[in-house]
Amino acid sequence: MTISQQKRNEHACNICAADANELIHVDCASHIYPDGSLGIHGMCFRVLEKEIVALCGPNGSGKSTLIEHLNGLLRPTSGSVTVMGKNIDLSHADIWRDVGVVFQRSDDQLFAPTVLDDVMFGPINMGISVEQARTEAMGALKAVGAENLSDKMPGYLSGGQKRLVCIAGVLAMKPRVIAMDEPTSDLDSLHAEIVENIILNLKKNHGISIVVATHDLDMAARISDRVCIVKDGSIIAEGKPSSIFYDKNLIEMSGLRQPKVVQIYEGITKNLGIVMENYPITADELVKTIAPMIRQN
Amino acid sequence: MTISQQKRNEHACNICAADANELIHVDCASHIYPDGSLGIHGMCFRVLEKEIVALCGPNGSGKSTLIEHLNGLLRPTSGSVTVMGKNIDLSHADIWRDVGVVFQRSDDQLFAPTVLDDVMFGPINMGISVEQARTEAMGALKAVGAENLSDKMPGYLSGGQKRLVCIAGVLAMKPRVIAMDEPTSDLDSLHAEIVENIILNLKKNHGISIVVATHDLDMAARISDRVCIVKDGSIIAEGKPSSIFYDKNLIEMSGLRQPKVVQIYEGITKNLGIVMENYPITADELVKTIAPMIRQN
Amino acid sequence: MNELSPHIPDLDLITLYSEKGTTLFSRISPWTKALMLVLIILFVSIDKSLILAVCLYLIVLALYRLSCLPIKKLFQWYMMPFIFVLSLVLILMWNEPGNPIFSLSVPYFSLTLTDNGLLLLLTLLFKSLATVTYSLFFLMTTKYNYFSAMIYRVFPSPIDQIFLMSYRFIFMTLKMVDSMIKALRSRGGGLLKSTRRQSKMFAEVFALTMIRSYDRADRVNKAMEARGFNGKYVAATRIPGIGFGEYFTMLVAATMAIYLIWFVKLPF
Amino acid sequence: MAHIHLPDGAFSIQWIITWWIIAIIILGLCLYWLKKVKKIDNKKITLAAMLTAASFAIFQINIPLFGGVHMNLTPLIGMLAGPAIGAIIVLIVNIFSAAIGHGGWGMIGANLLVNVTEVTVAYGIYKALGKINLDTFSKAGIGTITGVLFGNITMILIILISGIQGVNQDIPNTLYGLSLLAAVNMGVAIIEAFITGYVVSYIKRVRPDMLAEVTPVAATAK
Ligand SMILES: Nc1ncnc2c1ncn2[C@@H]1O[C@H](COP(=O)(O)OP(=O)(O)OP(=O)(O)O)[C@@H](O)[C@H]1O
Ligand SMILES: Nc1ncnc2c1ncn2[C@@H]1O[C@H](COP(=O)(O)OP(=O)(O)OP(=O)(O)O)[C@@H](O)[C@H]1O
Ligand SMILES: [Mg+2]
Ligand SMILES: [Mg+2]
Repeated sequence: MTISQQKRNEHACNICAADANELIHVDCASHIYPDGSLGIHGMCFRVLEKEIVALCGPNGSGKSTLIEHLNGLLRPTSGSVTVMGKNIDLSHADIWRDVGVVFQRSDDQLFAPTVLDDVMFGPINMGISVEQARTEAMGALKAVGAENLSDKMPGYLSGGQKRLVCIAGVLAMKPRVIAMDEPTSDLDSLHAEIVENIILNLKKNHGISIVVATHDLDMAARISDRVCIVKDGSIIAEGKPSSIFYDKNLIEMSGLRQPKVVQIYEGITKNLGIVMENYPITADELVKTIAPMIRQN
Repeated sequence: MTISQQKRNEHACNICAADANELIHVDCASHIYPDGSLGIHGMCFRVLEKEIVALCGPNGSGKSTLIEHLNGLLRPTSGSVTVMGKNIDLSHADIWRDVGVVFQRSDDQLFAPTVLDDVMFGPINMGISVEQARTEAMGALKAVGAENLSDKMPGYLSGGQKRLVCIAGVLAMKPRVIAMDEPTSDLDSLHAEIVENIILNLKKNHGISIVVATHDLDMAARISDRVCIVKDGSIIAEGKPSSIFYDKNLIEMSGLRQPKVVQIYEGITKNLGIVMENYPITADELVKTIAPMIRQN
Repeated sequence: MNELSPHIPDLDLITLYSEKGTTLFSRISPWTKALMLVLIILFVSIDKSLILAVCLYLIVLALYRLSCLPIKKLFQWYMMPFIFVLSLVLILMWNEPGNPIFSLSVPYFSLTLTDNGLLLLLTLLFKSLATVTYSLFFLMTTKYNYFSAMIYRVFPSPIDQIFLMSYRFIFMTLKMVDSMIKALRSRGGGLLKSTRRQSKMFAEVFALTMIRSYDRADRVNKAMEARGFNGKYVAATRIPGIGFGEYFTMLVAATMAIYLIWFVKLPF
Repeated sequence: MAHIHLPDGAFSIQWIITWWIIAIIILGLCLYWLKKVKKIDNKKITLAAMLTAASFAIFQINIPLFGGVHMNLTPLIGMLAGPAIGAIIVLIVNIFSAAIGHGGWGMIGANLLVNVTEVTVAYGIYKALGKINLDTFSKAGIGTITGVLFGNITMILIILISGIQGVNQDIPNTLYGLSLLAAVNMGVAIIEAFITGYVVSYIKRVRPDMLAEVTPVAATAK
């Protein structure tokens, strides 16, 4: 089990700075809100090409604050954020083209009178013609399977549909990275699955890197290539889901609970007093791990 | 496996009408919103003494609409709702004393400038003196472990704390039934666990019946005595969690996904081609079911 | 609320100071501070002397400073009051009778700034800054629950109810507006495009703010009725009473003010 | 809002008291009407509180046009809430504003009269235009412009009557200065009219029931 447990020192980031396929690099950034509360603190984080990164952490740990730093909505009080090689402090105007954000509450994001208007908003701001923007927007709506909603009023959509439209609105700008803040928290399991599939699909077919902040560790385990555990404003551990989620101390110390699958597997192995060999993190993997154990005995 | 699959006929309810320890009885109620959309339709539902009922269903299935019928916030367009033997159409004024509702969004519920004012709001409306209301309120805050928040402004609480205060606000009125609309959807797993424990505690120590609407079938499985599957505005099946959640067709047909534990257990048994004997629905139960299988083989 | 303007007092920051404050001024009775506010308003309305206005301003500024409140922010927040004073007086201060200081004449038109004109500007400015500073001092040293209890005592129903609820809602609405504007900016909406497009975008934000306030009012009202709301809710916080020392201080202050205004002759 | 909040110290004490008394009388009438005639219900109270908060929040938004403009949308309040509740809303907004230094405490009386004029005129005009065949955008725009115009006239009258402390000019000179001020205000009023027009037509499209105060027909048709 190898966890790249980052020490909270200033050089933590320099190690990885040379990475060539790095899209976003947050270098020891801190953000103090005007009222003095600490949003993030000594946060080091990066997003590579074509990967899905999950940010997991308890309420108030700084996930949303970090996400707002990724496209320049917030500026670090100290430290720096580099997006596609550009420091956001120096050249911020274009950052929003590279990094799209899907906010925690869909309602905040949907403001135009119709779905199509809303999805076209980003492309038009990029300076392309209205006709072209319409094409882009319809393409994005299609990509999330919501093309039949284009004439609807956003206020009348269901929670799941709103979420799809929000994703389309960001997708229409063809960003390199999309950051999503708890994209499935108010969705039923079917809609959550749809969103999960869209996330996987965005990476596979569009080559987009995705950052997902979530409380749902089971989902994080299913979709992410890399998990970052956020606590008190910084990342205290990161690594593959299979190594992070099997570190019970780490997870509990961060104020979380292990994913169901992991709890069950650990429960079984502990109950039997046997040593873990595999580290299943999805339901399928767990079944594949356990079934032979029963059979072979 | 016995599911009391209710037929959608008018007599469905009459069967159970005689139940003596029945607190709420929704008898074939329908509700059509002013804009013509169907909130619930032919809904038959009841709450017995000292039980936890989970309402599970996809987005837009009518869970919130049903909950608002339980204490007279909405009136059925047809059918009837009886609370503690009183028909809400005839004697609605007092229904709110018997049935408390914790809404989906805590922010909407916390309207007063301070936590204490907010929790005192219900008791004062019941006509008791301000001093006595203060005592009740502090008691309720203590019951949810939030007595140290009493002077705070609700706006500055964390998501989890807000939820606790909302529950306290309802608890302070000492209702017989509390209905909660997705009480854990925006909470991290630690806070969700706290809320779950409060729910179990309310039933055990205060003898309150609780109705929980939720998307989280795993939680429903853990805490509820009875599960009702809501679809298209009516309850299409109800029964013990262990029987409902093992009916894969039913669950998928309702637009949901089985709880993780069930998925895993079914996966294993199917993989091995063996017959299910137990129906574990919590992680603990699953471990207890599977461990011996591995050992005994 | 970083998406809103830096020159408008940030309610979250104000509340933070008022909740965390530990100085003497956070402990004295809110009623005392309210009565002092009335005295100050009376003073600036009666006083005609610039010197007294400046003195009052300096005293209030000292109070503000002594309560450990942020001075730099205060000066940022002066912007709007400045504009209000200037927009009123900048036009009226010309051509006042008095000794000319500065004169500008173009064909058909002449502007003269006299000493009285300048005096007018300065006096009004200092009076206004004194009350502004005191208001902020009052806000930032008095706990939110005291304010709510005072509102409840002072205003008749239903004004008190509307007032109290809106006091709470303002924080929620500001948060909502803030996140809406953030979401717009994240899709390139914050940049200056055509005036028309820009006004349309803000109009849509305003419309949504109204619509969502409406929906929210609906939900809040439901939540209140679920707890038996019958048109009256009580703010029950006990407000500390006015102490003897506080009465005495107010008496002294009032006496001094009367003496200075009516019995002392000042050059201007 | 006439975009000017009169600061403390501008008026002499007699006039401060006078305007306050008039304002209190108007508020008293509104309260009486709301309680006895209209029978205001709980929901209206919650709604009024929400509109107050929204109006205050909207004022805090900096629109990056011409170096920064703030909107108070007082005429819009009139159209959404009607004049009686509108008067209470502007009272509270004025108190909040005074608390953060935008306009004087003593001036709330005078500022309130200005705002109540705007609210009432905008409401009246929009409602009166209801029968005429005109699109919502224009109706709301005209209502706003007229409302702000009358608000300005009220403000000029109030200032002329009470006089600014320390100003010793003759009436024509003062009037000249004030007209200049009003002219600037009307410039801002044009932006406000455009924005209010958009806002009202958006609301009309999405939530016509919100305009029940001014177009009762739409509400029943729903
Ligand atoms: N606008 C704000 N003003 C002041 N403090 C803030 C603000 N937003 C967040 N904070 C504080 O910053 C910290 C991090 O908040 P953040 O919203 O980033 O957490 P989070 O991980 O997204 O939590 P959640 O899971 O509840 O969404 C918290 O302590 C919070 O109180
Ligand atoms: N105020 C309303 N006006 C019109 N239709 C409504 C209203 N509230 C709900 N509905 C409709 O009634 C149906 C049931 O909605 P409800 O909110 O009860 O579902 P829910 O099960 O609580 O969904 P969720 O899980 O998303 O909260 C939906 O079709 C919804 O569109
Ligand atoms: Mg967050
Ligand atoms: Mg619901």
